[in-house]
Parts: sequence; C-alpha cells; structure tokens
Amino acid sequence: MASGRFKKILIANRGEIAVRVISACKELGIETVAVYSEADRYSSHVRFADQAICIGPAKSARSYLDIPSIISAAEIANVDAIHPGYGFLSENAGFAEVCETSGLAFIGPKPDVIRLMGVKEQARAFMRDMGVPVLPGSTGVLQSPEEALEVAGQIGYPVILKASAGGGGRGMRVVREAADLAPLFVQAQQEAGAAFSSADVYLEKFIAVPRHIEFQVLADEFGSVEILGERECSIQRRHQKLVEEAPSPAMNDALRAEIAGVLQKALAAARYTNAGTVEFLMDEDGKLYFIEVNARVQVEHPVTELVTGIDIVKSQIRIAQGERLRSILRGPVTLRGHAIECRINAENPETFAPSPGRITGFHVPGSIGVRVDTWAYTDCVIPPYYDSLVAKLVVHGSDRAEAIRRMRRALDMFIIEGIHTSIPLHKRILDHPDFQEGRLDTNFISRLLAPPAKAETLA
Amino acid sequence: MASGRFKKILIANRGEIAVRVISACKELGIETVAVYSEADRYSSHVRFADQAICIGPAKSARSYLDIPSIISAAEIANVDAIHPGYGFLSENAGFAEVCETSGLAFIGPKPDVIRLMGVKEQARAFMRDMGVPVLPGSTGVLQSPEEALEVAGQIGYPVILKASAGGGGRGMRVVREAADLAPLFVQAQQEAGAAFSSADVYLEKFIAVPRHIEFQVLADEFGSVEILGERECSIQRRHQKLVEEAPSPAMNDALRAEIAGVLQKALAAARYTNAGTVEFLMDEDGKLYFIEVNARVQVEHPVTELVTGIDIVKSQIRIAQGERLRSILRGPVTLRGHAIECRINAENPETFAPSPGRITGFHVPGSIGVRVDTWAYTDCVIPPYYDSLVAKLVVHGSDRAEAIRRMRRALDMFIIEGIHTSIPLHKRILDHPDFQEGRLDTNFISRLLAPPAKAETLA
Amino acid sequence: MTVDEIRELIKLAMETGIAELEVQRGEDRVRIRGSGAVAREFVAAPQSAQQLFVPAAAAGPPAAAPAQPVKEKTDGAADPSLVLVKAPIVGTFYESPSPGAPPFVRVGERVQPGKVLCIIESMKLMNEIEAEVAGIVESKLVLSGQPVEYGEALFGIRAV
Amino acid sequence: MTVDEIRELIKLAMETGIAELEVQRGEDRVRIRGSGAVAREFVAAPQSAQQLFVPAAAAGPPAAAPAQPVKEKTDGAADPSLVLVKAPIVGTFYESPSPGAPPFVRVGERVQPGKVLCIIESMKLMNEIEAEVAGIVESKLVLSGQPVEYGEALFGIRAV
Repeated sequence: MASGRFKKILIANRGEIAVRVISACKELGIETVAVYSEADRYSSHVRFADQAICIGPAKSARSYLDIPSIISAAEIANVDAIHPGYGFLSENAGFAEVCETSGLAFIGPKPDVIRLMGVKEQARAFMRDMGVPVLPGSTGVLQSPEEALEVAGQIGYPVILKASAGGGGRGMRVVREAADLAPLFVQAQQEAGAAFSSADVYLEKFIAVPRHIEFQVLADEFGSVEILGERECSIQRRHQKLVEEAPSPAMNDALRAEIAGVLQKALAAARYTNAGTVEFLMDEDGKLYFIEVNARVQVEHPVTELVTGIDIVKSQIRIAQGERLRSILRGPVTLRGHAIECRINAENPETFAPSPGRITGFHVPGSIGVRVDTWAYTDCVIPPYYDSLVAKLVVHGSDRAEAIRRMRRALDMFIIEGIHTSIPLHKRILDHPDFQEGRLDTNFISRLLAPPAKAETLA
Repeated sequence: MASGRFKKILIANRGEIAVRVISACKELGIETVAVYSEADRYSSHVRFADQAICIGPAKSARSYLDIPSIISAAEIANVDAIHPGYGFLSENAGFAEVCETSGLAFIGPKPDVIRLMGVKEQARAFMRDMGVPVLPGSTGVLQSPEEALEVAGQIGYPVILKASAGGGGRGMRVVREAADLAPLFVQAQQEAGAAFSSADVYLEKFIAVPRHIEFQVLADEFGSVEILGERECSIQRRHQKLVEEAPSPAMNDALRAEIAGVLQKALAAARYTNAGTVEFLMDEDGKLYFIEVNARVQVEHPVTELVTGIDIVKSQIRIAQGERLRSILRGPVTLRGHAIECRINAENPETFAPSPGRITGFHVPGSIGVRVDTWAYTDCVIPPYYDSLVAKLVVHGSDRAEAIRRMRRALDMFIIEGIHTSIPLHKRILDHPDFQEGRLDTNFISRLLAPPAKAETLA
Repeated sequence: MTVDEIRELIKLAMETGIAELEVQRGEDRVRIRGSGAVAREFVAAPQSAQQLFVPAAAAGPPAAAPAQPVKEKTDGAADPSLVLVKAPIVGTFYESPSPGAPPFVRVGERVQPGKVLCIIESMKLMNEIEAEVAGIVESKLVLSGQPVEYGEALFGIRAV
Repeated sequence: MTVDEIRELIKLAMETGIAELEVQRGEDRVRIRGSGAVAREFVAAPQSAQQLFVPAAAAGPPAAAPAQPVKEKTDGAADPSLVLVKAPIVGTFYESPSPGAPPFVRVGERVQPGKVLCIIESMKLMNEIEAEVAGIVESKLVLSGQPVEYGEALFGIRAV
C-alpha cells in the first residue's frame, strides 16, 4: 500500500507540525484532512486543511492518542495515508501496524523498525554491532541493583541510568558513586514504569559536559540512505531543547563524513525508511557516542532544511509514495550558510510555568532570512492541554555570526502579547558570550539560570 | 564622510522598506531613527526603530518628500547616514547633495551619478557608448514632431515616445504608423511636462511582446562592480510590477555572463557606487536592450537575495561605510534555486480601486521557503495617502516548479481581512498555464484581464 | 443541506440554548453559536474553515470572501427538556441495523433509556448508541450512511 | 521627564479635550489619548514604541513588558479657550534669541498675535514661531535646547 501517488492525507497531529505537513501537502497537490480535539476547534490546522474532523475531547488520550478515533476519521474521509507528525502516535509501532492493516500508508518507518529503535538498549546494541560508536554501558536491560553495580564498576563512575522505553529525561538518574547506585536504580525503575509502562532500565557512562549532536536521515524504500548533515541541540533545559542549529560549531568535515558513512551502512542494514534522527553525545574531546534514534520528523528539522535546501516533510511523503531518494534529492547534499532555531514557548521565562491563554497581539518577524513555523495568530487561545510550543523562529545566515545577529533582531521584532513567552530567555541565550563563541554543552542553561553565588535565605 | 562605521542611521522612508532597512541596521548593530508623517504614527517602522520623529502631516510633499524636515530630523537625532529606501527622495540628486553638505552619508550612488541616470536619454547614450545594447532610437531629446517623424522613419514602426525624466508609464505613447505620430508627440510632451516638470521626450523602437528583465548591481567605492544575476518582472499592469522572479526563465548562462561583463565595465566607467538595477527589455528573439538604471534599492530585491544568499540592504550600508565589495561578498556570486515575489496590494483585485482601511485580521504564511516583508499587522490602518503595497510575499524553492507551488500555497495561507487585496489576482496569475510554463511578457496581465471575446452590451 | 434543514438546526440551537452546534454532512458544514448572538456559518468544502479565525460575533468585512457569517439575534434561552444525543465516537452513522431494514427510531417516537437509536461504525465495528433519557424523538440530525465526527449532534429528544 | 511634568501634561490634555497629545523630550516620550479614556505611556528609549501596536483603550497584559500604559478615566471635556501652539517644523527649540538672553515669553505673560514665542532651528536656519491668538501663556512644554518633532505642543495659551 505504500506506493502510488497519494490523493489525500490525514494529519494525526495538531499545532505547528500539523500546519507544516499541510503546507507540504499543498505544495504536492495532495488534499489534507485535519483531526482535532474540542480544544483545538479554532486552531490553524483546522482552518488550513481541506477537511477537518473532530475526534474527541481535549484530553490527548481520548483524541490525538486515540487510535480507533483517528483510524475511523481516516476511513470516513477516505484518505490514502496518515502523517503522524512528532510526539503523540508518531513512534507508536502499534499505530503504524493498524494503519497498514487498515490499508493506509503510515508516513514513517516500518513498524518493526520503529519497535527496534523504540527499545533503546536494543537500538544501542544494534548500532554497536554495526560499528557506530556507543557509550560504554550495560549490554541490555539490568535485572538487579547488583548487576548494575557490577557493570558500573567496570565502566567507572559517573554513570547514568536510563529507561529503555524512555525519553524526555524521565527515568534517568546520574550516579556519581557506588553507594548511591542501588536507591537510584529503584527510583529510575519506578519512574520508568510510571511513565512508559515498562520499568526496564539500562546504564551507560555519564559525560559531565556533553554536547548534543544529531544527524538527520532520509531513507527510501529501495535501500538508499542519505545523511543531511548534523544539528547541534545542546541548549536544553531538563532535556527539552530550546535552541538548535546547523551545522554544529563543534563539527568538522572529516568527522561529519565519517559518521555519515557509518550511519548509512547501519541504517541500510536496519532497513530504515523515511525520515529519522540519530542522536549522539559529544564528549569533551570531540568524540561522538550514539544515544538513540528518533524514528520520525523532529521539531528542529527546519534548521537542516535551511542549510541543505531540502524539504524534509515533502521528502517523507514522497518516500512513502514509493519514490526514490535519487529523484527526490536530485544531486549530492550540500550545506550552505548557518541556521538557528528558537522554540518560542508559552511559558514564564523565569519560572518556566506554562502560560496558556489568549494571545491578544501576535506579530511575527519577517524580512531576509527569517522563517516562522506556527499555528498561532492574533486572538487565538493557547490551550492548557498540550505542549507549550507557540512558534518556531528559524533564521538562516551566510555564517554563524550573521545567523546569531539575525536571530537577535528577529527576537526583537517578534511580538506576542497576552501570555508569557520564552522570548526574553532566548534573548539572554543569544547574548551570552559562550553561545556567541559556540561554547555549548547541555549544562549551558543550568549555568545561565543559576542564582547568584550567594543566594539569600528568605526569613 | 562616506567612510567609517555608522553608529546611527535615519531611514527617510515608510512602510515595508523602512522595516527592511531597520532589520538590516539591527543586524549590523547600528541604531535607527524612523521619520513618520502624522498618518503613520502607528506604523511598524515607528515601533521597531530605536527613535522616531514626526516630520509632518500625511501629505508626502510636506513629510516624506520634505528635504528640510528630514535633514532637520537627522540633525536633532545626530545620525551618521540616511537610507532613502525606494521612491520618495531615493533618486533625488539634490537630496543626496544636501546630505553631503550637511555632513551626512547618503546611502546610495553619488549625486552626479544619480543625475546622469535620472535623465534617461543621457543614460541611454552613455550606456550605448560603453557597448551596452540599446534600442534603436533618437540620439537625444526630440525638438519637434518633424524630427520625430524622420527618426521614426529610419527605425521603422511601431515606435514608442517616452519622457526623458519619466517613469511609471506617464509621458509614454506607442505610435503604430506615421500619421499618428504628430498628435501623439504633442500628447506625450504635455503629459511629461505635467508629470515631471520637463516636457522633453525621446523615441525608440517599440517591442510589441517584450519581457522586462533587470540586473541587480552592487558597486563599492573602490571601483569594484558585481552583478547579482537578473530578475524577470514581466508581470506588470500599467507599468506597475505585480510578480517578480529570479532567475528569469528566458535567461541562459552565456547571455547572463555576457551582459554582466558589459555592465561591470560600463558601471565602473560611470563611477557607479552602492546598489542599483539596470533594466532591459528582451525582444521575441531573446535579445536584450537597455532601458534605464534605477539608482536605488528596488522593491523586488528580495528575490535576488533569496537566490544569491546576499543581503543587499546590508551590503548598501557597508558599501556606504567604505567597505570593499570583496570583504562584503566573500566569494563569487552563485545562484541557488528559484525565487518569486508577489506584491500584495490593498486594492480591489478586479477593479484595482485602492482599498485603504483597517486590517481586521492579518495572518502571514510561514513554514519552509516563505519570506514576508511587511509593515502591516492585525488592527493596523492602511492610510490612503501612499502606495498600496501591504506586503511582499516571497518564496524560494529548489526550482521554478517548486517555487510556483510554494507561492500558491502561501497565497492560500495568507489571511488579510477588512480590506480588499490583490491576493485573488495573484492566485489567478500563478494558476495560468502561461505563467507556469514561463511564457511571460509585459502584456500578460492585459490578456488575463481582457473581458471574454464577445462582451454583451448592457441594456 | 437545504435551507429548511439549516433553519431547523438553528431553531434547535435556539431552543436548547447550547453554546455552539456544528453539523457536518459530507462537504457541507453548518456551525451555529448561541452566546448572546447566534452566528451561522455555511460554507462549501474548500472554504470550510474560512471563518474560523474570526470570532463569529466580531466577524470583520472580509473583502472578497465567498461567504460571510449571517448573524441573528436570539435570547439564547436554555431548554432543559430537550436533550441532544451526540456522537461519542468518530464513524459512519446508520439509522437501521442493516440496509433496507426499518430505522431504529423515527421522529415522533417515544423512547426509553437503553433504547438503541442508531449505529456508528468505527473501524469495522458496529457501535450501538442508546438513549439515556425517556422522551420523544423530536429531530434526527444526520442522514443514514453519513460520516459523523466526535460530539456531533445526532438526535434531539424531548424528555417527558 | 518627572512625574509632575507628566501630571501637568495629562491635566493639559484633559483640559483641552484633544484626542491625543504626544510629547517627546530627548529619549522620553509621553502619549496621552483622550477619547473616553486617557492612556498615558511613558517608556524609556529602547522601548519607546513598545506599546504602539496596542490600541490604548484595549491594551493587553503584556507578559514581561517593562512598562505598561496607565489608564485614567476622564470626561475629556473640550476647553476651547486653551490654545496649543505646535511646532510647524522639526528642529531644535530655543526659548530665547541667544544663549543667556531672557526668554521671548514667560509663563503668566500676556501675548498678542504676532508676538514671537520661541525659535526653532532647522538646517541652520532660525525660524521664529509667533503667537496666533491673544492670551496668557499658561504653560511652556519644552525645555530650551531640546529637539522637537512636527506637531509637538510647545505652549498652552489661554485665550482672553
């Protein structure tokens, strides 16, 4: 079923990514069907789709995560394919399977590949076997605190415990010495169980000052795999990315080519198809270690689009239609200039408390080198039920210095009134000398937000 | 005075180009001063500039065209330079001179060059002497209908009469046979006299089905001239451009290189500096003929920025600061992909009547490959005193076909409520097979708007 | 959808005083809002969401928009005795157990709680929708075989 | 600009009942609007235009904006006997013919039409600004040596 031109696609998502997919479909001449919860009745994706179907109440579990409702909507709208966006059902192998058995193309990797990549320590083992550098760690799920102690002893502290099915920081614990391992192991298991309905955890070497670097992948259904360069996403708060850029200031052509070569081989062997991202940590010496594969399009895909000129979402759809990567890309992947993305969230820039509510004034920056991906508009209401992403502000410049200055002026010219947003925080990040000089690591935000050395105790 | 880093620039303009210049200044770390008429108190350029000074009432003659007010504002704000934008005083050699004598850098060519290019038949003679192809025509101003008859007889009909100081179609007349020449000559003189306070007219060969093709120029103050490729601007209504693109579908590498070479030599000889555009007509056989030089930044400069990656407005400022083109461009000019611009005007898409008023809903399209240059926002008021340009919608795609599809979806996703706009007309243009196949000429819009062959007479 | 059908829907919305009623049939859609002013939107498919950015009560004068919401004043008084049966799932609405069979209920019929009113087919499963109140079926709002979205009103039942 | 000066400007705007009054002094700016509600804006230079998109009467709650318009109710009654003398050109305001010389007029002084009130220097030219009505100078709104923009209020004259 995953071949032949699509006439109509259902987008099983909301917010900016739903608008992004609708944009891609419009450019391909494909009709679109939006699904929405009752809270999203006035969202842009409902307006811009050719057809829109309400699939449930505000709560995600009964709407955007409800597989029968979405499949039903696809059936009554008579679509050929479903694009899952990111989050929600995008990495749910079961959903991909139901699509297949319902005669619908799932725009993403095959269910077995999603499943392999979803179980992190399996993915890690696979990648290690294929010659991709991985962090020293346990060879599989840890059965007991005792086993964890033994493995940690071999690797050396600090180590980090991670949920096999995890993501977003839940089920993670850094262990700095052997005495802490057993209680933290139990905590990690409990948190993993609660968050992912699997208490499996594994363990690997902990890098204290890592960069987060990831490679964008496109793969067709005929075994061709292309690497579209890397992104640096080290600016994170509690594992939530705030700023991403491409290329990474820490990367060089030789290392990029080396990793691309290894990944092409490994992903071809995994029969990986469609888009995906391979995440790495870079240690203080500039060495890369595989962490995981995100088997879907990613929030930060625009920075790669800007430097490569390749439309990743349109590529996803065309791959799922059975087109060859060769005819989609029409030439070697080349990088031009530098791109930066800021995730503008509806949250207090100091306390990080979510700030849902009505946007009373909304004016996006424009002019040269500025791209905005958003579902918001003047008078829209940011509902409290979903993530806080209001807009992705992305800039492209001839080099990193120009991109930084461009982002800074775009932040100055981005007006959002009525709610709190992260714009003031983004200005602080952009103005920081470490950021400007490319000295990035995943602790950057903690340092930025750290209170002055001697915090006074309130009486 | 035209060297040394600028600390503060006054923008002697309004609307989207004022916002564009402010954006460039912000990226260069230069402070900005907006000037505004009483009608533009709530315009974006007033908001985004570091400082704003009201210089007069709504009428342009007493505000944006009032040299003493602007120079006074520059003096009280203590700026180093003035950017004139396009229109208004941008090609006023006298204004450029007053700037110089007031110790202010004028961001544009030198007064004598503006003056040379402003007198069209002088510019034409200069260019012909420098080897640039020009249309056969009179060698200077025509003194009488008799002289016009003689020249037209040598060239062959049809011919076109043009005002020496003209532009925008005023003072122009097409003459199809000798019998019509004398009365049309008088008409053209009268119209030229009324519009430009100079009744001088000249004559040249008339191309019935021309393309309008123009070359973007940057030149520094050390004799370096670079040609940033061409734009095709054949989609015009009454000499007002509606859609522009780069590169031209009618251009090839050999012709582009040939014209660039000739222009580099000619403009260096003219001691041309800063940005400018050299306009040509292309006849049915693909031959180019020089028409005129626009000695300023042009409305449609973004399409060139998108395909070359060069920031033309920042380049203007840096050239005026005395920087060398070599250090601004840092490498050869290369073209990537295809760009299209639609000028979104506040006008009825059928009658073309201006449609000033309050914009009650404003939502710009975003996502991949879309750039919007605008001063408008939700609840702003389009004043009736100035041109009707509300926004420039510009797209970039990997090729012309992708750019067309991208523009089409961006037009679909551009929401402007409360006033009439040209968006429906732009959709018709984009959907036309001739446009899609690149069969463009300056009569395209007349054909598109022509009533059905047999128009019925109303009773 | 005919004008009469729309008129009936408006009447229903006014009677019940609900905040909003949206009915989609194939490519047609009607949305009625009842907070102070009832706004009616009826636009063909490609423009189906055309007015969504504009709060109905404050809809601007969209220059060349193909359809403009019609506003009608109402007191918006609630009618607690009229109960709307809404679709609890997305799917296809069937008024009878099998093609050609008589419908589960007809307008004017008296129903008791638990009485099957219709079937919604979702993912090949037939889901029976039952009445939750005793009353008289006053309106049937969807044609058999038509798709329904979540929360779409199916029947109006006058509780007795 | 001090709070007292702003208070005086608000009083002036309220007395005259004009729709809007904007005064810029160096990098400070005050805008007062008098249609129903008088809104006061007072923001430092880099944010000087921060609130311009927001109609003053409907200003939202800008999350982290450094300054927020203060709204005060007024009846906005017109005062036809108070005449504002406004700058007809952009330039630098001088209250006296030369440095150290006494000012052309003082607050409280009675003036006749044609009386020179001040000079505005524009492009090295000294432009004398004359009174157009007979009356008493009630307020002088700009400090000598300060730049003024077009339409900026210079004096309030109570016509007699």
